[in-house]
Amino acid sequence: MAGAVPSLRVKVLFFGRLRELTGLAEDDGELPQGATLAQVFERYAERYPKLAGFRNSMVVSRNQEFAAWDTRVAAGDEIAFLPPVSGG
Amino acid sequence: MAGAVPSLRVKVLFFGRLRELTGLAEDDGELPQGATLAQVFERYAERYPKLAGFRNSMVVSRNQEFAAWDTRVAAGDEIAFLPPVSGG
Amino acid sequence: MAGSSTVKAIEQDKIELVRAAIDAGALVRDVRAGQDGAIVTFDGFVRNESDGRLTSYLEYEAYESMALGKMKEIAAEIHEKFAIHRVAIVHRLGRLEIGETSVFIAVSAPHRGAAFDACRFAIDTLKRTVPIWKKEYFADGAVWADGELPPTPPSAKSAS
Amino acid sequence: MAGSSTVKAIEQDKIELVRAAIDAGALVRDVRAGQDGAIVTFDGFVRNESDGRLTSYLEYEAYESMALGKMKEIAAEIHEKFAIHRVAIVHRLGRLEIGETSVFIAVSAPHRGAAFDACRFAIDTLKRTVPIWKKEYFADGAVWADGELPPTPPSAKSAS
Repeated sequence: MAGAVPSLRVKVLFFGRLRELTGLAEDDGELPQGATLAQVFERYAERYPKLAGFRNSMVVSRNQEFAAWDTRVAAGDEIAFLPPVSGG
Repeated sequence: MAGAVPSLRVKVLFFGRLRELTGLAEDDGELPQGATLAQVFERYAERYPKLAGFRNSMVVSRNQEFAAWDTRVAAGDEIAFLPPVSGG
Repeated sequence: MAGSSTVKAIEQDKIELVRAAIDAGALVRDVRAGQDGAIVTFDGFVRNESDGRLTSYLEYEAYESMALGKMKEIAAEIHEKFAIHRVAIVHRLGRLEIGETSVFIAVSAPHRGAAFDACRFAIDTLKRTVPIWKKEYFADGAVWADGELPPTPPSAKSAS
Repeated sequence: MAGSSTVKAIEQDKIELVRAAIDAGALVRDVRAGQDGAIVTFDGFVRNESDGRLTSYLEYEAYESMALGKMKEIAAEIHEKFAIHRVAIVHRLGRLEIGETSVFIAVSAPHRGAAFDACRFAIDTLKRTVPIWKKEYFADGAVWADGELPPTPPSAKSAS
Protein backbone atom coordinates (compact mmCIF):
# COMPACT_ATOMS: atom_id res chain seq x y z
CA MET A 1 0.00 0.00 0.00
CA ALA A 2 2.91 2.34 0.45
CA GLY A 3 3.98 4.01 -2.78
CA ALA A 4 2.09 6.25 -5.21
CA VAL A 5 -1.25 6.40 -3.33
CA PRO A 6 -0.93 8.19 0.01
CA SER A 7 -2.23 6.08 2.87
CA LEU A 8 -4.07 6.72 6.15
CA ARG A 9 -4.22 4.86 9.42
CA VAL A 10 -7.41 3.82 11.17
CA LYS A 11 -8.40 1.71 14.15
CA VAL A 12 -10.63 -1.27 13.33
CA LEU A 13 -12.73 -3.13 15.94
CA PHE A 14 -14.58 -6.45 15.76
CA PHE A 15 -17.34 -7.52 18.13
CA GLY A 16 -19.33 -10.62 19.04
CA ARG A 17 -19.20 -13.45 16.51
CA LEU A 18 -17.09 -11.31 14.17
CA ARG A 19 -14.43 -10.98 16.86
CA GLU A 20 -14.54 -14.73 17.45
CA LEU A 21 -14.36 -15.45 13.74
CA THR A 22 -11.31 -13.27 13.10
CA GLY A 23 -9.73 -13.82 16.49
CA LEU A 24 -9.18 -10.09 16.33
CA ALA A 25 -10.69 -7.56 18.72
CA GLU A 26 -8.77 -4.54 17.51
CA ASP A 27 -6.47 -3.89 14.58
CA ASP A 28 -4.50 -0.95 13.23
CA GLY A 29 -5.31 -0.66 9.55
CA GLU A 30 -3.51 1.24 6.84
CA LEU A 31 -5.68 2.20 3.87
CA PRO A 32 -5.37 4.15 0.64
CA GLN A 33 -6.77 7.68 0.67
CA GLY A 34 -10.40 7.67 -0.45
CA ALA A 35 -11.16 4.14 0.77
CA THR A 36 -14.77 3.45 1.76
CA LEU A 37 -15.96 1.39 4.70
CA ALA A 38 -16.97 -1.31 2.21
CA GLN A 39 -13.37 -1.44 1.01
CA VAL A 40 -12.09 -1.70 4.56
CA PHE A 41 -14.38 -4.69 5.04
CA GLU A 42 -13.23 -6.32 1.80
CA ARG A 43 -9.62 -6.09 2.99
CA TYR A 44 -10.46 -8.08 6.11
CA ALA A 45 -12.71 -10.50 4.18
CA GLU A 46 -9.70 -11.34 2.03
CA ARG A 47 -7.62 -12.01 5.12
CA TYR A 48 -10.46 -13.89 6.92
CA PRO A 49 -12.59 -15.53 4.17
CA LYS A 50 -15.34 -16.59 6.64
CA LEU A 51 -16.11 -12.91 7.23
CA ALA A 52 -17.47 -12.46 3.70
CA GLY A 53 -20.63 -14.45 4.45
CA PHE A 54 -21.57 -12.02 7.19
CA ARG A 55 -21.58 -8.92 4.99
CA ASN A 56 -25.39 -8.76 4.89
CA SER A 57 -25.93 -9.54 8.58
CA MET A 58 -23.75 -6.86 10.09
CA VAL A 59 -23.48 -3.10 10.23
CA VAL A 60 -20.50 -0.81 10.40
CA SER A 61 -19.84 2.23 12.56
CA ARG A 62 -17.44 5.11 12.02
CA ASN A 63 -16.39 7.07 15.10
CA GLN A 64 -19.17 5.43 17.12
CA GLU A 65 -22.01 6.29 14.74
CA PHE A 66 -23.67 3.76 12.46
CA ALA A 67 -22.52 4.53 8.93
CA ALA A 68 -23.35 3.75 5.30
CA TRP A 69 -20.96 1.34 3.57
CA ASP A 70 -20.00 3.93 0.97
CA THR A 71 -18.77 6.39 3.62
CA ARG A 72 -15.14 7.40 3.01
CA VAL A 73 -12.75 6.91 5.90
CA ALA A 74 -10.44 9.58 7.26
CA ALA A 75 -7.16 9.34 9.11
CA GLY A 76 -7.62 8.42 12.76
CA ASP A 77 -11.14 7.01 12.30
CA GLU A 78 -12.39 4.35 14.67
CA ILE A 79 -14.21 1.79 12.54
CA ALA A 80 -16.18 -1.12 14.02
CA PHE A 81 -17.86 -4.14 12.47
CA LEU A 82 -20.98 -5.02 14.45
CA PRO A 83 -23.16 -8.13 14.29
CA PRO A 84 -26.90 -7.83 14.99
CA VAL A 85 -27.24 -6.38 18.51
CA SER A 86 -28.85 -8.46 21.26
CA GLY A 87 -28.68 -6.42 24.43
CA GLY A 88 -31.56 -5.99 26.87
CA MET B 1 -93.95 1.46 54.40
CA ALA B 2 -95.34 -1.30 56.62
CA GLY B 3 -98.94 -2.29 55.78
CA ALA B 4 -100.43 -3.67 52.57
CA VAL B 5 -97.17 -3.81 50.55
CA PRO B 6 -94.76 -6.41 51.96
CA SER B 7 -91.36 -4.89 52.72
CA LEU B 8 -87.75 -6.03 52.55
CA ARG B 9 -84.64 -5.01 54.42
CA VAL B 10 -81.39 -3.98 52.75
CA LYS B 11 -78.04 -2.56 53.84
CA VAL B 12 -77.16 0.83 52.31
CA LEU B 13 -73.60 2.24 52.19
CA PHE B 14 -72.33 5.73 51.34
CA PHE B 15 -68.76 6.56 50.35
CA GLY B 16 -66.53 9.60 49.86
CA ARG B 17 -68.33 12.91 49.50
CA LEU B 18 -71.70 11.14 49.65
CA ARG B 19 -70.81 9.77 53.07
CA GLU B 20 -69.69 13.23 54.21
CA LEU B 21 -72.85 14.83 52.82
CA THR B 22 -75.23 12.46 54.56
CA GLY B 23 -73.09 11.93 57.63
CA LEU B 24 -74.06 8.32 57.08
CA ALA B 25 -71.61 5.52 56.30
CA GLU B 26 -74.07 2.64 56.63
CA ASP B 27 -77.84 2.42 57.05
CA ASP B 28 -80.40 -0.35 57.36
CA GLY B 29 -83.14 0.41 54.88
CA GLU B 30 -86.66 -1.00 54.67
CA LEU B 31 -88.21 -0.87 51.23
CA PRO B 32 -91.40 -2.01 49.50
CA GLN B 33 -91.18 -5.20 47.45
CA GLY B 34 -90.28 -4.39 43.85
CA ALA B 35 -88.35 -1.21 44.66
CA THR B 36 -85.58 -0.29 42.24
CA LEU B 37 -82.16 1.15 43.10
CA ALA B 38 -83.39 4.51 41.74
CA GLN B 39 -86.21 4.41 44.29
CA VAL B 40 -83.80 3.59 47.08
CA PHE B 41 -81.79 6.66 46.10
CA GLU B 42 -84.92 8.85 45.97
CA ARG B 43 -85.74 7.83 49.53
CA TYR B 44 -82.37 9.09 50.75
CA ALA B 45 -82.52 12.20 48.53
CA GLU B 46 -85.76 13.12 50.31
CA ARG B 47 -84.10 12.70 53.68
CA TYR B 48 -80.84 14.46 52.55
CA PRO B 49 -81.84 17.00 49.87
CA LYS B 50 -78.23 17.81 48.95
CA LEU B 51 -77.87 14.22 47.67
CA ALA B 52 -80.25 14.87 44.76
CA GLY B 53 -77.74 17.05 42.93
CA PHE B 54 -75.25 14.16 42.78
CA ARG B 55 -77.58 11.74 41.02
CA ASN B 56 -75.74 12.15 37.68
CA SER B 57 -72.24 12.08 39.13
CA MET B 58 -72.44 8.82 41.00
CA VAL B 59 -73.00 5.14 40.39
CA VAL B 60 -74.71 2.48 42.44
CA SER B 61 -73.67 -1.04 43.27
CA ARG B 62 -75.73 -4.02 44.34
CA ASN B 63 -73.92 -6.79 46.18
CA GLN B 64 -70.56 -5.31 45.16
CA GLU B 65 -71.30 -5.17 41.44
CA PHE B 66 -72.01 -1.95 39.58
CA ALA B 67 -75.73 -1.98 38.73
CA ALA B 68 -78.26 -0.21 36.51
CA TRP B 69 -80.58 2.18 38.34
CA ASP B 70 -83.67 0.21 37.30
CA THR B 71 -82.39 -2.97 38.97
CA ARG B 72 -84.90 -4.31 41.54
CA VAL B 73 -83.57 -4.92 45.03
CA ALA B 74 -83.98 -8.15 46.95
CA ALA B 75 -84.05 -8.82 50.67
CA GLY B 76 -80.57 -8.77 52.21
CA ASP B 77 -78.99 -6.81 49.35
CA GLU B 78 -75.95 -4.66 50.05
CA ILE B 79 -76.46 -1.41 48.14
CA ALA B 80 -73.78 1.30 47.88
CA PHE B 81 -73.79 4.81 46.46
CA LEU B 82 -70.41 5.59 44.93
CA PRO B 83 -68.99 8.93 43.78
CA PRO B 84 -66.53 8.98 40.84
CA VAL B 85 -63.61 6.77 41.83
CA SER B 86 -60.15 8.31 42.28
CA GLY B 87 -57.84 5.52 43.41
CA GLY B 88 -54.41 4.92 41.99
CA MET C 1 -53.71 -20.60 28.40
CA ALA C 2 -55.27 -23.71 29.93
CA GLY C 3 -57.75 -23.32 32.77
CA SER C 4 -55.56 -25.04 35.34
CA SER C 5 -52.52 -22.88 34.59
CA THR C 6 -54.67 -19.74 34.85
CA VAL C 7 -55.97 -20.79 38.24
CA LYS C 8 -52.48 -21.59 39.40
CA ALA C 9 -51.20 -18.22 38.20
CA ILE C 10 -53.98 -16.37 40.02
CA GLU C 11 -53.22 -18.22 43.26
CA GLN C 12 -49.66 -16.91 43.04
CA ASP C 13 -50.82 -13.33 42.49
CA LYS C 14 -50.69 -10.83 45.33
CA ILE C 15 -53.79 -8.60 45.42
CA GLU C 16 -54.05 -6.51 48.57
CA LEU C 17 -55.32 -3.38 50.29
CA VAL C 18 -52.88 -2.28 52.99
CA ARG C 19 -52.55 0.53 55.51
CA ALA C 20 -48.77 0.44 55.97
CA ALA C 21 -46.01 1.44 53.53
CA ILE C 22 -45.90 -0.69 50.38
CA ASP C 23 -42.68 -2.71 49.98
CA ALA C 24 -42.15 -2.57 46.21
CA GLY C 25 -38.97 -4.67 46.31
CA ALA C 26 -40.76 -7.54 48.04
CA LEU C 27 -43.60 -7.45 45.49
CA VAL C 28 -41.16 -7.56 42.59
CA ARG C 29 -39.51 -10.61 44.18
CA ASP C 30 -42.98 -12.19 44.54
CA VAL C 31 -43.68 -12.03 40.80
CA ARG C 32 -40.17 -12.97 39.63
CA ALA C 33 -39.57 -16.50 38.36
CA GLY C 34 -37.03 -18.34 36.22
CA GLN C 35 -39.30 -18.80 33.22
CA ASP C 36 -39.78 -15.01 32.96
CA GLY C 37 -37.50 -12.49 31.36
CA ALA C 38 -39.32 -9.24 31.98
CA ILE C 39 -41.01 -7.40 34.83
CA VAL C 40 -42.80 -4.11 34.31
CA THR C 41 -43.85 -2.14 37.36
CA PHE C 42 -46.02 0.89 37.93
CA ASP C 43 -45.47 2.92 41.08
CA GLY C 44 -48.06 5.64 41.76
CA PHE C 45 -47.09 8.00 44.56
CA VAL C 46 -48.26 11.23 46.16
CA ARG C 47 -47.31 14.36 44.21
CA ASN C 48 -46.42 17.54 46.07
CA GLU C 49 -48.97 19.55 44.13
CA SER C 50 -52.42 19.25 42.57
CA ASP C 51 -53.55 21.77 39.95
CA GLY C 52 -50.88 24.17 41.16
CA ARG C 53 -51.79 23.95 44.87
CA LEU C 54 -49.25 22.54 47.31
CA THR C 55 -50.52 19.28 48.77
CA SER C 56 -50.01 18.57 52.49
CA TYR C 57 -51.08 14.95 52.48
CA LEU C 58 -53.75 12.61 51.10
CA GLU C 59 -56.30 10.27 52.55
CA TYR C 60 -57.58 7.24 50.66
CA GLU C 61 -60.74 5.38 51.57
CA ALA C 62 -62.27 2.38 49.85
CA TYR C 63 -65.34 0.20 49.70
CA GLU C 64 -62.88 -2.42 50.80
CA SER C 65 -64.57 -5.73 50.02
CA MET C 66 -65.75 -4.53 46.60
CA ALA C 67 -62.41 -2.85 45.82
CA LEU C 68 -60.54 -6.06 46.55
CA GLY C 69 -63.00 -7.97 44.37
CA LYS C 70 -62.51 -5.54 41.49
CA MET C 71 -58.72 -5.70 41.85
CA LYS C 72 -58.90 -9.50 41.63
CA GLU C 73 -61.08 -9.18 38.54
CA ILE C 74 -58.40 -6.98 36.96
CA ALA C 75 -55.73 -9.59 37.71
CA ALA C 76 -57.92 -12.34 36.22
CA GLU C 77 -58.61 -10.21 33.15
CA ILE C 78 -54.96 -9.49 32.41
CA HIS C 79 -54.09 -13.18 32.81
CA GLU C 80 -56.73 -13.87 30.17
CA LYS C 81 -55.80 -11.05 27.79
CA PHE C 82 -51.98 -11.14 27.93
CA ALA C 83 -49.30 -13.84 28.02
CA ILE C 84 -48.10 -12.93 31.51
CA HIS C 85 -46.94 -14.99 34.45
CA ARG C 86 -47.61 -13.33 37.81
CA VAL C 87 -49.23 -10.14 39.04
CA ALA C 88 -49.04 -8.02 42.17
CA ILE C 89 -51.57 -5.20 42.67
CA VAL C 90 -51.44 -3.44 46.02
CA HIS C 91 -53.25 -0.23 47.01
CA ARG C 92 -52.65 1.61 50.24
CA LEU C 93 -55.45 3.26 52.27
CA GLY C 94 -55.49 5.88 55.04
CA ARG C 95 -53.24 8.90 55.33
CA LEU C 96 -50.31 9.17 52.87
CA GLU C 97 -47.54 11.75 52.90
CA ILE C 98 -45.88 13.34 49.85
CA GLY C 99 -43.77 10.82 47.94
CA GLU C 100 -45.38 7.75 49.50
CA THR C 101 -46.61 5.01 47.17
CA SER C 102 -50.39 4.72 46.94
CA VAL C 103 -50.51 1.94 44.37
CA PHE C 104 -47.93 -0.54 43.10
CA ILE C 105 -48.39 -2.99 40.26
CA ALA C 106 -45.84 -5.54 39.08
CA VAL C 107 -46.32 -7.92 36.16
CA SER C 108 -43.88 -10.63 35.10
CA ALA C 109 -43.90 -12.26 31.68
CA PRO C 110 -41.61 -14.21 29.37
CA HIS C 111 -41.62 -11.25 26.95
CA ARG C 112 -41.73 -7.52 27.55
CA GLY C 113 -44.65 -6.56 25.31
CA ALA C 114 -47.17 -8.53 27.36
CA ALA C 115 -45.75 -7.19 30.63
CA PHE C 116 -46.05 -3.56 29.46
CA ASP C 117 -49.54 -4.02 28.03
CA ALA C 118 -50.84 -5.86 31.10
CA CYS C 119 -49.35 -3.41 33.61
CA ARG C 120 -50.81 -0.44 31.80
CA PHE C 121 -54.19 -2.11 31.36
CA ALA C 122 -54.20 -2.90 35.09
CA ILE C 123 -53.57 0.66 36.30
CA ASP C 124 -55.90 2.20 33.70
CA THR C 125 -58.68 -0.19 34.70
CA LEU C 126 -58.03 0.25 38.42
CA LYS C 127 -58.44 3.99 38.09
CA ARG C 128 -61.78 3.59 36.30
CA THR C 129 -63.40 0.73 38.16
CA VAL C 130 -62.05 0.17 41.67
CA PRO C 131 -64.11 1.91 44.39
CA ILE C 132 -61.34 3.89 46.09
CA TRP C 133 -61.49 7.61 46.81
CA LYS C 134 -58.77 10.16 47.42
CA LYS C 135 -59.15 13.30 49.51
CA GLU C 136 -56.47 15.95 49.02
CA TYR C 137 -55.48 18.06 52.00
CA PHE C 138 -53.98 21.51 51.43
CA ALA C 139 -52.82 24.12 53.92
CA ASP C 140 -56.22 25.82 53.60
CA GLY C 141 -58.66 22.97 53.26
CA ALA C 142 -59.41 19.66 51.63
CA VAL C 143 -61.17 18.43 48.50
CA TRP C 144 -62.22 15.09 47.10
CA ALA C 145 -60.17 14.47 43.97
CA ASP C 146 -61.95 14.55 40.64
CA GLY C 147 -62.54 10.99 39.65
CA GLU C 148 -64.01 8.79 36.97
CA LEU C 149 -67.48 7.28 36.90
CA PRO C 150 -67.13 3.52 36.54
CA PRO C 151 -69.01 2.03 33.58
CA THR C 152 -72.33 0.49 34.64
CA PRO C 153 -74.80 -1.77 32.88
CA PRO C 154 -77.27 0.42 30.93
CA SER C 155 -80.46 -1.23 32.13
CA ALA C 156 -81.41 -4.19 34.25
CA LYS C 157 -84.27 -4.94 31.83
CA SER C 158 -82.07 -5.41 28.79
CA ALA C 159 -79.63 -7.46 30.87
CA SER C 160 -82.24 -10.00 32.07
CA MET D 1 -39.60 21.67 27.45
CA ALA D 2 -37.08 24.52 27.54
CA GLY D 3 -33.45 23.81 26.69
CA SER D 4 -32.18 24.52 30.17
CA SER D 5 -34.70 22.23 31.88
CA THR D 6 -33.88 19.44 29.41
CA VAL D 7 -30.19 19.77 30.14
CA LYS D 8 -30.87 19.77 33.85
CA ALA D 9 -33.03 16.69 33.55
CA ILE D 10 -30.37 14.87 31.58
CA GLU D 11 -27.72 15.71 34.15
CA GLN D 12 -29.88 14.00 36.76
CA ASP D 13 -30.26 10.90 34.63
CA LYS D 14 -28.29 7.76 35.42
CA ILE D 15 -26.96 6.04 32.30
CA GLU D 16 -24.46 3.29 33.03
CA LEU D 17 -22.79 0.09 31.96
CA VAL D 18 -21.89 -2.00 35.01
CA ARG D 19 -20.28 -5.35 35.78
CA ALA D 20 -21.81 -5.91 39.23
CA ALA D 21 -25.43 -6.69 40.18
CA ILE D 22 -27.88 -3.88 39.35
CA ASP D 23 -29.55 -2.33 42.42
CA ALA D 24 -33.04 -1.61 41.08
CA GLY D 25 -34.27 -0.07 44.34
CA ALA D 26 -31.47 2.50 44.33
CA LEU D 27 -32.21 3.45 40.71
CA VAL D 28 -35.89 3.93 41.47
CA ARG D 29 -34.94 6.22 44.37
CA ASP D 30 -32.66 8.15 41.98
CA VAL D 31 -35.49 9.01 39.61
CA ARG D 32 -38.14 9.69 42.28
CA ALA D 33 -39.02 13.31 43.07
CA GLY D 34 -41.85 15.24 44.70
CA GLN D 35 -43.21 16.73 41.49
CA ASP D 36 -43.72 13.26 40.02
CA GLY D 37 -46.60 10.91 40.58
CA ALA D 38 -45.60 7.89 38.53
CA ILE D 39 -42.60 5.68 37.95
CA VAL D 40 -42.60 2.90 35.39
CA THR D 41 -39.76 0.41 35.43
CA PHE D 42 -38.61 -2.32 33.08
CA ASP D 43 -36.49 -5.13 34.51
CA GLY D 44 -35.02 -7.52 31.97
CA PHE D 45 -33.46 -10.61 33.48
CA VAL D 46 -31.96 -13.91 32.44
CA ARG D 47 -34.53 -16.58 31.56
CA ASN D 48 -33.89 -20.21 32.40
CA GLU D 49 -34.51 -21.29 28.82
CA SER D 50 -34.09 -20.14 25.25
CA ASP D 51 -36.11 -21.76 22.45
CA GLY D 52 -36.76 -24.72 24.70
CA ARG D 53 -33.11 -25.31 25.67
CA LEU D 54 -32.12 -24.90 29.32
CA THR D 55 -29.76 -21.98 29.72
CA SER D 56 -26.76 -22.29 32.06
CA TYR D 57 -25.71 -18.63 32.04
CA LEU D 58 -25.18 -15.69 29.70
CA GLU D 59 -22.33 -13.42 28.79
CA TYR D 60 -22.83 -9.87 27.59
CA GLU D 61 -20.21 -7.87 25.78
CA ALA D 62 -20.46 -4.32 24.44
CA TYR D 63 -18.72 -1.76 22.30
CA GLU D 64 -18.67 0.13 25.56
CA SER D 65 -18.01 3.74 24.57
CA MET D 66 -20.50 3.61 21.68
CA ALA D 67 -23.08 1.70 23.74
CA LEU D 68 -22.96 4.33 26.47
CA GLY D 69 -23.30 7.05 23.84
CA LYS D 70 -26.34 5.34 22.31
CA MET D 71 -27.93 4.87 25.75
CA LYS D 72 -27.48 8.59 26.43
CA GLU D 73 -29.06 9.37 23.04
CA ILE D 74 -32.06 7.26 24.05
CA ALA D 75 -32.40 9.20 27.32
CA ALA D 76 -32.18 12.51 25.44
CA GLU D 77 -34.73 11.32 22.90
CA ILE D 78 -37.33 10.28 25.49
CA HIS D 79 -36.90 13.60 27.31
CA GLU D 80 -37.70 15.27 24.01
CA LYS D 81 -40.60 13.03 23.02
CA PHE D 82 -42.40 12.53 26.33
CA ALA D 83 -43.29 14.70 29.34
CA ILE D 84 -41.06 12.82 31.75
CA HIS D 85 -38.82 13.87 34.60
CA ARG D 86 -35.86 11.57 35.20
CA VAL D 87 -34.47 8.43 33.59
CA ALA D 88 -32.21 5.60 34.67
CA ILE D 89 -30.91 3.15 32.07
CA VAL D 90 -28.37 0.62 33.30
CA HIS D 91 -27.08 -2.42 31.43
CA ARG D 92 -24.89 -5.08 32.96
CA LEU D 93 -21.99 -6.75 31.13
CA GLY D 94 -20.01 -9.93 31.75
CA ARG D 95 -21.33 -13.24 33.05
CA LEU D 96 -24.93 -13.30 34.31
CA GLU D 97 -26.66 -16.19 36.05
CA ILE D 98 -30.33 -17.20 35.63
CA GLY D 99 -32.66 -14.63 37.19
CA GLU D 100 -30.10 -11.83 37.29
CA THR D 101 -31.07 -8.45 35.84
CA SER D 102 -29.30 -7.58 32.59
CA VAL D 103 -31.03 -4.26 31.99
CA PHE D 104 -33.05 -1.95 34.22
CA ILE D 105 -34.89 1.16 33.10
CA ALA D 106 -36.81 3.53 35.36
CA VAL D 107 -38.71 6.61 34.20
CA SER D 108 -40.45 9.12 36.44
CA ALA D 109 -43.12 11.53 35.25
CA PRO D 110 -45.95 13.64 36.60
CA HIS D 111 -48.42 11.40 34.74
CA ARG D 112 -48.39 7.71 34.00
CA GLY D 113 -48.97 7.76 30.25
CA ALA D 114 -45.68 9.48 29.53
CA ALA D 115 -43.80 7.19 31.93
CA PHE D 116 -45.17 4.05 30.23
CA ASP D 117 -44.56 5.35 26.72
CA ALA D 118 -41.03 6.53 27.48
CA CYS D 119 -39.98 3.35 29.32
CA ARG D 120 -41.22 1.17 26.50
CA PHE D 121 -39.65 3.35 23.82
CA ALA D 122 -36.36 3.19 25.75
CA ILE D 123 -36.15 -0.60 25.95
CA ASP D 124 -37.42 -1.11 22.38
CA THR D 125 -34.81 1.34 21.08
CA LEU D 126 -32.03 -0.09 23.25
CA LYS D 127 -32.65 -3.54 21.83
CA ARG D 128 -32.43 -2.24 18.26
CA THR D 129 -29.62 0.29 18.46
CA VAL D 130 -27.23 -0.23 21.36
CA PRO D 131 -24.12 -2.28 20.45
CA ILE D 132 -24.35 -4.99 23.10
CA TRP D 133 -24.20 -8.72 22.37
CA LYS D 134 -25.42 -11.70 24.34
CA LYS D 135 -23.91 -15.17 24.20
CA GLU D 136 -26.05 -17.96 25.60
CA TYR D 137 -24.32 -20.87 27.31
CA PHE D 138 -26.04 -24.24 27.46
CA ALA D 139 -24.91 -27.55 28.95
CA ASP D 140 -23.71 -28.61 25.48
CA GLY D 141 -22.35 -25.43 23.98
CA ALA D 142 -22.89 -21.75 23.40
CA VAL D 143 -24.48 -19.54 20.75
CA TRP D 144 -24.63 -15.84 20.02
CA ALA D 145 -28.24 -14.77 20.48
CA ASP D 146 -30.20 -13.76 17.42
CA GLY D 147 -30.26 -10.01 17.35
CA GLU D 148 -31.47 -7.06 15.38
CA LEU D 149 -29.56 -5.08 12.78
CA PRO D 150 -29.49 -1.43 13.84
CA PRO D 151 -30.86 0.98 11.25
CA THR D 152 -28.07 2.68 9.29
CA PRO D 153 -27.97 5.63 6.91
CA PRO D 154 -28.70 4.37 3.36
CA SER D 155 -25.81 6.11 1.63
CA ALA D 156 -23.10 8.57 2.52
CA LYS D 157 -23.62 10.27 -0.84
CA SER D 158 -27.27 11.15 -0.27
CA ALA D 159 -26.44 12.26 3.28
CA SER D 160 -23.73 14.74 2.24
